[in-house]
This record gives sequence, C-alpha cells and structure tokens, in this order.
Amino acid sequence: MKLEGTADFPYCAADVWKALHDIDILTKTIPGCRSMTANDEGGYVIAVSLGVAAIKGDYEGTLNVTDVEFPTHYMLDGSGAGQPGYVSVHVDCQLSTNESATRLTWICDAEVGGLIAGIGGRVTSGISKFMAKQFFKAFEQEMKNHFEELTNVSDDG
Amino acid sequence: MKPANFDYYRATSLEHACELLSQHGDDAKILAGGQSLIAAMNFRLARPPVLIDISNIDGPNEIVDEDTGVRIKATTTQRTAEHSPSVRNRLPVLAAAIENIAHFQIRNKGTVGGSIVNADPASELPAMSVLLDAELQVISASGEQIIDAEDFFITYMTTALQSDEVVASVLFKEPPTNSGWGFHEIARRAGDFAMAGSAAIIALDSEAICTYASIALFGVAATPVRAKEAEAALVGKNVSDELFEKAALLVADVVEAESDVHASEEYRGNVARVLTVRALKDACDRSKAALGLGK
Amino acid sequence: MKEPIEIGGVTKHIGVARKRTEDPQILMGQAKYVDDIKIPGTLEVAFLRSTHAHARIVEIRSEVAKQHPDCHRLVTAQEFSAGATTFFPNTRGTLKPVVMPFIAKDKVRFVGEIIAVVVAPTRYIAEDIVDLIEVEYESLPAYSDVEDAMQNDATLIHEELGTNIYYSDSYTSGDVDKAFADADLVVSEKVATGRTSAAPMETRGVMATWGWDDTLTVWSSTQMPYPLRTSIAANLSIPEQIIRVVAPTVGGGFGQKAHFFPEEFILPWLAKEFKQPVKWIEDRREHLLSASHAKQCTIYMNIAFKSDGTMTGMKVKNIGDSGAYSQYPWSGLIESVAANNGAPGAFTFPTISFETVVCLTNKMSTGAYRGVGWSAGCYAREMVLTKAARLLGLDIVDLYRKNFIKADEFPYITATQQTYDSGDYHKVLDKCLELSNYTQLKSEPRKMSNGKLRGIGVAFFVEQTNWGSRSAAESGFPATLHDTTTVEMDPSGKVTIKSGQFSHGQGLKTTLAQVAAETLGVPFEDVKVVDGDTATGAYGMGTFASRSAVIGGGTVIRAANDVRNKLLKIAAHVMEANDQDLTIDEGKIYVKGSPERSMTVAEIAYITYFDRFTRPDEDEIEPTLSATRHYDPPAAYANGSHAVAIELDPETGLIDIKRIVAVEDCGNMINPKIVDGQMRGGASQGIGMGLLESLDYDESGQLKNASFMDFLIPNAMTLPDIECAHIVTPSPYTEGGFKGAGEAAMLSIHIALSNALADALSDHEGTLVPMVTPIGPQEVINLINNTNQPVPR
Amino acid sequence: MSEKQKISLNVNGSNYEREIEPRTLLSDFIRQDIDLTGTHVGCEHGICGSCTVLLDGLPVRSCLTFAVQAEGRLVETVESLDSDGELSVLQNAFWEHQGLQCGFCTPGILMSMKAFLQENSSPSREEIRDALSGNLCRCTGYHDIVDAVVAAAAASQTGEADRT
Repeated sequence: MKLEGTADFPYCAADVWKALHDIDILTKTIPGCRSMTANDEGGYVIAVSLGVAAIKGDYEGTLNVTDVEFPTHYMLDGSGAGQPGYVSVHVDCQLSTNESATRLTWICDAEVGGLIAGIGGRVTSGISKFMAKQFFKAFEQEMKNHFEELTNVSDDG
Repeated sequence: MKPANFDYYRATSLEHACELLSQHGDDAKILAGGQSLIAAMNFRLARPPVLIDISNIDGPNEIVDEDTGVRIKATTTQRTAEHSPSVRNRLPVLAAAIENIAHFQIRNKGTVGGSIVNADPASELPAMSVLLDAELQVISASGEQIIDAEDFFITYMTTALQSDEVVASVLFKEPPTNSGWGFHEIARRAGDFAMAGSAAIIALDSEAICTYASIALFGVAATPVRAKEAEAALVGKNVSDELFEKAALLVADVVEAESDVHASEEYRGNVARVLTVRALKDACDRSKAALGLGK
Repeated sequence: MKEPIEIGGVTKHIGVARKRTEDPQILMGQAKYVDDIKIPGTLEVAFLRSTHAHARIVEIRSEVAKQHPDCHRLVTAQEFSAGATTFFPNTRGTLKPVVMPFIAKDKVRFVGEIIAVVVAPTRYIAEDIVDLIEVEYESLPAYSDVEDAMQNDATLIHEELGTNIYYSDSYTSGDVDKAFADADLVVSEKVATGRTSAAPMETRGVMATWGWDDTLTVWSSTQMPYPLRTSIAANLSIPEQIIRVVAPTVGGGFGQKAHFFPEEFILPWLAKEFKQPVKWIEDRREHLLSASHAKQCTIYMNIAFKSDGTMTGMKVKNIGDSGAYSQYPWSGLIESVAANNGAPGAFTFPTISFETVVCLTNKMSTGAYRGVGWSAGCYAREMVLTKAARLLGLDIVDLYRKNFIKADEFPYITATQQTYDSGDYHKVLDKCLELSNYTQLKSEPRKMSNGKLRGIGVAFFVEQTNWGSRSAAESGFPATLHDTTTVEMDPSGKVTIKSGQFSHGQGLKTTLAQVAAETLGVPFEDVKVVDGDTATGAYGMGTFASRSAVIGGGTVIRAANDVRNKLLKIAAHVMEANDQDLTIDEGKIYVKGSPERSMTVAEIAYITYFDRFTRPDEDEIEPTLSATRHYDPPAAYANGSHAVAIELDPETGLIDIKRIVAVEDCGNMINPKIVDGQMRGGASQGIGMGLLESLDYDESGQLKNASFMDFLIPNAMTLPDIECAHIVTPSPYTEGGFKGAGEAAMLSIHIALSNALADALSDHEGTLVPMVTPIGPQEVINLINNTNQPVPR
Repeated sequence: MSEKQKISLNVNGSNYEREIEPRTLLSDFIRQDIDLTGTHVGCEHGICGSCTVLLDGLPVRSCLTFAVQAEGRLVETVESLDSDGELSVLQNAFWEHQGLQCGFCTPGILMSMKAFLQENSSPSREEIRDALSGNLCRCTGYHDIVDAVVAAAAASQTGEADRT
C-alpha cells in the first residue's frame, strides 16, 4: 500500500525537523499512540492502537530513523506486531523551504499483514489516509501550541 | 473463528444502556442487531471488553409519523422499516434503499440505528440519513441532543457519537411534495456491499423547473456524502438529460474513492457519475408522474 | 482391453431419473458431517498460522500461552514428529521434490501456514490461547507474481532446490515451425486465469481418536479415505491395518478435498501421542488461506491459421503458479501439465508444441478443482480462437466446424497422444446452437433499447474423464489409479455394495444402487450402498476427476455380474433348468419366456446360505453370494457445449446473464437427473470462475480477500435457469458405455461467457476479446477502453 | 458478565436452560449445547446462510447472534420441519426436484424458504431467486432449488398439505 502527501508548516525547516523528532509531540500526535520511548539505537520503541471504532488492534514495535540529512531528508522505518498481524512502514520524508513555510513531502510504503490484510481490504487504505490526516492535523496543532508556549516564555522573560 | 470474551450486560432501557456506558467508558460497545459487530468479533477484528445489549429492550420496533417526517426508533429492525406503510408512503426512497441492504435474514436482525452508527460508508442507511436530512436523537446519562446526519459521519466507521452516547431515534425528513426519487447502486453480486451508489431526490414545479434537489453518494468516500454542487447546478433549471449529465460531472468534487480487490478508484469515481445520472433521471420521471407531467 | 460386459436388465434402472436415497436424512437435518460426530471428551484444536508470506521464524514465545489453565497441549515443529511425505509414486524424472512440512519449522512460505497447534476444551478457548503466542519473524522477499519468482536472482522459497522452478518440460509433435511459417494468420496472446478456490460449503474438518484397542480412527471431510489411510500410516509410522478412516457425509469437495493436508496428519498424531480424541473444524478464513487454491496459470498461446480458418499449429507455454508447495499427492503440476496434454481440445491440430513450467510463489499451494488444468488451458486456446475468428471474418462456430474431429474419425489420437474414444461434436454443437437461438441472436443489433449491449457466446469442450491409470497417464500423470467394489447378497436376497468410491454430494449411493439393481435384476430398494469407511469397504482411490460413475459403476457391473452368474447357476440347479435360459427381473428368477416357472432371489439366496440339501454341491459351486472386482478402464472423453446470453451495461461493466444452455455427451447416463445436477452445479462454478472469483494477493504476499465478503461465489441472483440437453454416444471402451460428467461445465462455460462479452462489444472499435478471468466490471471497463491487460491482482 | 450466564429459550417446542459464556454464538449453542447438529456453520460472518434459523418466526443468521440474545425467545431449526420422519411439503419438494446435492447449505435454505413462502405463497422464479440469494449453495447452481420452491408453493396452494 502506497500513501503519500505533503504538509506545510509556517516554521523554518530546523524547527519542523525538531518537532518531527520530539517524542512528546509525536506521542501526542501519532493516532492511537499509547507510549513512545527512545531506544539505544537512536530509534524509538512504540505502542499504538490502530483502527477505528470497535475495530482496533494493538501493535508494539520500533521506529528507526535513517538516511539523515539534517534538515532536509530522513527515512522512517517502522515495524510493529500485534494480535491482528503486523504493520511495517518505510516513510521517505523530504523537507523543503520557501520564504514563509516548510513543506514536508512524504511517501509511505506500508505493508499490512495478517487479519486486517485479508478481512479489512475494503477500508484499510482509506482508514490509513484518514489516520495520516489526523496525524498532521494534530501535529500542526501541537507545533502551534509548542511555539506559542515558547513565545509566551520569551515574552514573560 | 470465535469471538473473544467480553462482559455482557442486557440493558432494560436506553437510559439503562446510557448508565452502563458511562460506567464502562471506552471499553463498552452497544450491541444492537449485531450484524456487522458480531461478524467483526468472530474474526476477532473487534474485541470490545464490554457489550451492552439493547436488542432486548421492550418494544424495539417503533415508527412514528411526525409533521416533518418519519421518526424511527433506533432499535427498529431494517425489515420492519422496509415494510412500514409510513416509510413506504412518505419515504419510498428509504424503503428502496433498505431492500438493497444485504439479504432479508440480515435485515430481520440489523437495525436502522445500528447501521447508521456503524457508519460504513458503503452502507445504504447512512447515505439515506444524509439524503433525507435526518436528525439523530442522541442520548446520554447527562442529557439529550440532536445531531444532523450531515455532521454525524467523520470517517470510516467513525461518527460524532461520544463513547457514552447512544442514538435513540432517527427522524428522516419527508421530501417536498411532488418530488421524485431515484436510487442506484452496483455490486458485483446481489446483496453485497455497494461498489458505488447514488440516491437522488428532485422536486419540480409545473414548468419542469427543479425546485429542490438532494443527492447522496455512498461507497465512494470515507463517509456518505451529499453532492451539494451538483444539487446547486440543478435548482432553478429546466430539467433535461443534458442537465443531469452536466450536474453529475460535479459529483467528482466529493468523490474520494479507494481502490480495492473489486475495482479501482477511477472506476468508482466514474460509476458514481453514471449512477447519479440514472438516479436523477428516475427522480425526475417520478416527480413528473406525481405532477401529472408527461416524460 | 477386455470387452465391456453386456448388461441390460429386464426392468430398467440405468437411465432412470430416480430420487436420491441420500436426501431424506439430509433434509431432516439428520445427516452427519464431521462436526456433527460427537465423542465425549473431545478436545478442540486451533492453529497459529503465519501472518507473513515469506519469513524466517526467529522465535516462538509460547510460555504465557502454555500457562493458560485450559491449555491441554501446545505443539510446534520442535515437538512434532510425524513425517512429511506423499506415498504416491511420481516417476516424472524432472520433477524436483518439494518437501511440505506439516508444521513450519525454520521458515514460513505463505500466509496461513501452520506454526503452532493448540488443544483446548473448546474452539473458543483454543483461539484465546493461540492469541497468547508470539512469533518473531525475519521477513524475506515474498513473491506473489509467478514471473517474478522465476527470475534467476529471485530469493529461493525452498533453498534446497536451488531454484524456484521445480518442473519444466516440452513436447513437440509435427513440424510446428513450418506450420507457423506457412500460416496466413498467427494470433498470439498472453492469457491470465485467476486464482480461485473450490470453496465447498462445508470447510475441511478432521477428528481423530485413539481406541482402547490400539486403533486409530480418523474422520475427515475428504474425497479419498483409502489413500488418506495409506498416507497416515506412512507419515505416522504405524501399521495401516490399525487405522480406520471415515469420510462421513461430506459437504462438497470438488477436487479440493482430494488432497492430503497437514491437518489430516497433525490431528491423528495428536490422538496417537496424547490418547485423547481431538477435533479441528476449519473456519472460512482458514479455508481461503490454507485449503488448496486452483486455476491460476499464465499462458502464452500462439495458434497458426490458414485464411479459411483451418488451424495448422499451436505453440503454447504454460506457466503454473504453484504456490508455496507442491500439494500432496498430485503435485503442483496438476494445472499446467493437464492443460498442455489436453491442449488440442476438440480439434485436429496437425502440429503442436508445448512448454510447461511450474514455479513456486509465496501463496497457498494450488491443487485439484473441478476441471483441473483444462479450465485455464481451454480458456487460453478458445479466446485466441475467438480473436482469430474475428480477424478472419468468421464466426467462432465456423472455426469449430472447420476443425472439429469428425464423428467417423473415432477412435482419434490427438497430437498430444490422447485417444479419444467417441463423440459426435457437430451434433452436440448444433443442438446447443439450436436451443440457445444462437443464429437469431447473432443477427440482432447489439445495442438494446435499454442502453445495454446484447451478447451471445458459445463454447465447446472435450473432457478427459474417468481417471484410472491409463487416463492419468494420457493426462501426463504416471499414477496408478483403480477401484474395487464388493457386491454382497445376504440370505434375504438384499444387496450391499461396499465401495471404495465415495459420495460427497454427487448422489453416488443412488447411482451405484441403480447400476447394481439393473445388473443383478433386483429392486432398487433392495440395494444399499456403503461407502466412505475403510472399515467396511474395499480399497478405492476415491471420488474425483469425473471417475466415480464410470469406474465405480464399472466395478459394480463386474462384481454384480459375478454374483448374478453365481445366483443363476444355483437357481438353475434348484429349478432344474439351464442357467442360460434363466433371467432375473426385480427379484424374480424365471425361465425366459415362461415367467410362471419362477423363484425369488430371496429364496435362492436363503437356499445358498442355509440349505445344503437343496443347493449345488459346494465343490461344484461355492455357496458365497459375494464378489469383489477391480476396474481400471481406459479413458473416455466426454464432450459438450455451452451457450451464454448476456446483457452488458457498458457504463458500469456489469454483466447480467440472461440464459445458459448446456449440452453434454457423457455416454449412457445412469441417472439423468443427477447428470443435470452436475451440469448445473458445474455451470455455476464455471460462471463463478469466469465472472466473480479471484483470490488476490498483494505484492507482499497477503491474501486480500480472505472472507466470503470479498471472495465472491455465485448466489441465486448471479445465475439464470440452466437449460440442459443431452446427446448420447456411448463409450465403446467402458463398462456400461459411461463417460464421466462431473467436471464438464468448468471446461467451457467461462469461455462461452467471455465469448458473449466479446460479442456484446463486437460493434466497438478494435477486436475486443477478454484474455483474463474473472471478468469483473473493472476488467470489462478495461477491455472497453482497450487496455486489455490482465489486472494486476 | 463474562462469567457464565443462565439462559432459557425454546427450541423446536422444547424449553432449554443452560449456563453459557456470553460469547457463545447461537449457532454453537444449538449445535453443541443442545446437540441439534442439523444447523450448519459455513462462514461465521453472515454471508453463506447455512446457519439460518427462525428466531421468533423470522429467519436470521445464528452465527451473527449471541445465544444470550435469544433469551426467552423461540428458535426453530431444520429438525422442526418433518413430523416423525414424514417430510414436510417443502422438504418433499426438495427431494422430488433434487434441490440439494451435498446438503450442507440445505438446512439454512429450508428455513429461509419456509419463512419466505409464508410471506409470499405464490412467488415467481425471480422472487424466489431474490429470496434465495442470501443462502449460498456451491453444488446445485440453484436451478433445482428454484424448481423445488416453485413446486412447494404450488403443492401448498392446491392444499395437498397445509404444512410448508
């Protein structure tokens, strides 16, 4: 399954990059994220509940960041397993800037195995797209919160 | 293929169900007809820890005529609604749509409210609720509210309903007098989920000018969708096949179809247009017949 | 070859459309299928199956699962000890042996492969425990497209083979290159047939128990109880005589249950090891993932024509997509080899060359399913013929008539060395055209007033039936196949047929009883057929490959004839007549021409058993009224024709089937009603294969439609009435003149359907002929847009 | 509660009381807890219809019903159709017209058709096909089943018997 998209943020690439690697922000914004911690290899251990309504599966796995070229490119390799099967993703993330914003262009190759693959085919890609949208919506909001907080802090200071 | 264990509560009333929901929070799911939920549970795709059964509440089937439309109690079986004289007389498109839901054995148990809350974008009843501007009466332990169908559907199987809320009834609005309806869906095999579907209601005046239009599509986006631009392109115009073809092109604005084993997104998008033309033509013919106009 | 036995009872039982004796019990819900058999204390089994298509198993963590209070047993490859062999000798030199472990050991090769076995009090709890097992996998590249798996640098699915291609061969007859060089027209197409499943309504199921007397009883929803018994003995290393295999009422098989599956060894092993009765009933998802698939071939078909439509040569390459293993016992050659050996069909191809390649992929293995090989092979040939007919300005019917083997040419040896015994193809085709109103429909405009396009298609098939050793060999399988039946008359004159054949819905209990009643001359009601139980029958191969009526019927004719002759000899002695002058009719033995001099069969039977003073001396005639006979006949080739009329919605691509006509020549019919039932059921499955059914794997080897929600088999609205007619040319080679009838429809109805689609689109630009099955609405739209590519599935 | 629940219901005229897990499907309850194995299970996700029984007179999928939901209700299965081994008009028509082959789907079809004929006593072939479409049969191609239902309707109409 291939998913792709772009998202624009009114911040500089370095800030967007930082936020995209911020565990607190990611924990809050990744749909269904139950926990996320850094591991020794520079990646993360993550637990998520993926799905909609009553149809949810719990997955545990790892996310690794590779091919890092700060602040323009990185790859996110994730894989997780749970009762419904497994999910693995390769996300290619490109950051580019123009005057006012940073654009994230992402291409995700996702592999879904097990129950969901065989039973949920009619809705899987749609739900995945929805979750991607959900993530960016929340992420944008979190970044906004984050920077407002920073601004507030600096104002106060 | 057997369901995982769960705690089972048999609600004695909807109020009781709300109480139980507020006790159990996110863990609890409402079991109504169960025709989608139990299938998902048998696959263990769904493993709700708690089920609150509202299928045994006294008098589950209730259909009441109101001034603006027909109110159907959420636990009413689809088959009861399908055969209700109120539905057949005042909401013939709804009766026609229900006939397309799976098979009669499923409709004997599946409920009107259950199908809407399940929010499968390929299902007929969610589409009917947006087509007919339905109002959902939603109750919880803390009170009652009305949600318009149009605001109800968020994405696949996801609605605006909070985890402590339950839909008590659905008021389907009666379309304007002298309106006509059309309903078309296609599936590779009779009774299966629609690959795409379109339903339309049109009202004409005596000059065959369109005075009202409602078009709902299903199976072609993450939720059932109204094709507002297409509707707007009809109202105030003298109807013709060419107009319908033109208006149907505008459904592309709301179509966000996905590919699956049966067909590609392009196929679905194109068929959504084709079915909309057919639904509009049928609706137009029925409206003309109601007005005593020739075809 | 022995001459067939002359039979012809005074009262006819063969050819009578009798009601089936099986039915009342079924209709009352009393028939027992595997899951209906209850033994107190039976534990239930659930399997942990692979979620990966190709991966190494790094670790199986089952400690938590084992601690579940109701976990009776948890078995992985570590603890499992039964062998993994097929006992069927397969002497094809170039076939590389592909080993199928019953429980995956170090790696998994398809989604659905068994990794662990859980035994618990109920299936519910067994599944709870399966959920607690964690498997760590290390992914390997997976292949769902056979032509990817064939590449030299492809990751090996079975490392020990050194290649993913485990079989290839080629064959040439005549100067095919010259035929192509001299041709006026050559049509070449790549044809892709979809992957489907027989999907009987009853899934697979196995129950096993170890008895106090050290015997193993196995109930399985199988089509071949005896070979399964032999195979269990071999794999469990226990003596065959202590094993009893029972196939109770079986809810459909269609060839799929004519295999040996891992579960059929795992359950007996559990019963033997733990001395507890165990049961496993396959659920539908398991079924679609792990019961053999069928029909998927990639075929490069090239046919050379003269401008008048004469076919002068065929070159075909058939690539079989075998899945992860070479399914026991028939091997993964079953599609491609059978397809190529049957490539000439009904036609006099003077030259032919074929190439067969069978390759592994990371999908469920393919196996037998009604019309094995031929469904795909015939489709490729016929769709190329349809395209050629159009290019030559002919109707497909003209092409058929021009190239058919003629009625006076039988026996006819084809370019692939098959000996066709009988038939009148022109007559059968004409009947089908007449009943379907073909010519009239062809002359009407394609476009109808409702905006739909009218289409009519016809197709013709020749089907190799009654798989015995010679039939199998003609199809490319050097297997020894035969059957045995015991006919036993008891002292009351009633008859028991103990058959190695076995019915799983075909009504064989009824047909065999009809054959026995007519051969013996007893009332139908006096015959009882016992089958499906190795404790009570005689060794037989089972019911598959359109063989049972012919081979089973033949064994009954032979054994019943022996009993009849014995009976007549004894009666002749008792009645002081010449046995040549006696006849038997409906239980009465009398002197031909003077029926008043008669005794009943029951009287003679009683005398035979109990009256040594009246019966002949036992040194002269042994007083037993039973006979056991074997039969392994030559192949008989049935033929027939289908016509399908459709209305096509060109905007949505939906096909509405309006009429189906089926004409068949299966030789003498034992029970025409049952034959019609086979024709109609086969037609339904053929339409399913042609229109709806496709098991689709994604590029990572996941089956995308592992449920009946998305794997669509026909329902009552998919099909119209199916009109049947018969032409009878008895086989000169077989007892009774029977030819098989079971698989026929799967050889041509999907072709008639595709021809109807091509016909509906005949006003469109281009020569739009589908080259893919199934033809769903998406494929139809692709065809209309002239992107006639197989849809990537 | 996930602990066992007591249920009582009436199946084919007999009352049963059992303690069961709430997750027990009605199909399994019928087949395993009260040993009526005539009802078959073909898919467990509501598509095939083999498990169809009548619940308060209406055909439903017993695999998409928890047994606890049948508390206090009336269930009819295929075993209710004959009377002491004498086939009903509907069963007889299936026998006469060979409306079955392997028979696995047959109990579900009989229950669906019993209810259907009560609602529509002289259906057309097309109406029969529509009503049949919720029951999958892999053997017959449906033609002979349609014949059987037509015959059953006709036999009931002419009053050969009043039971369908």
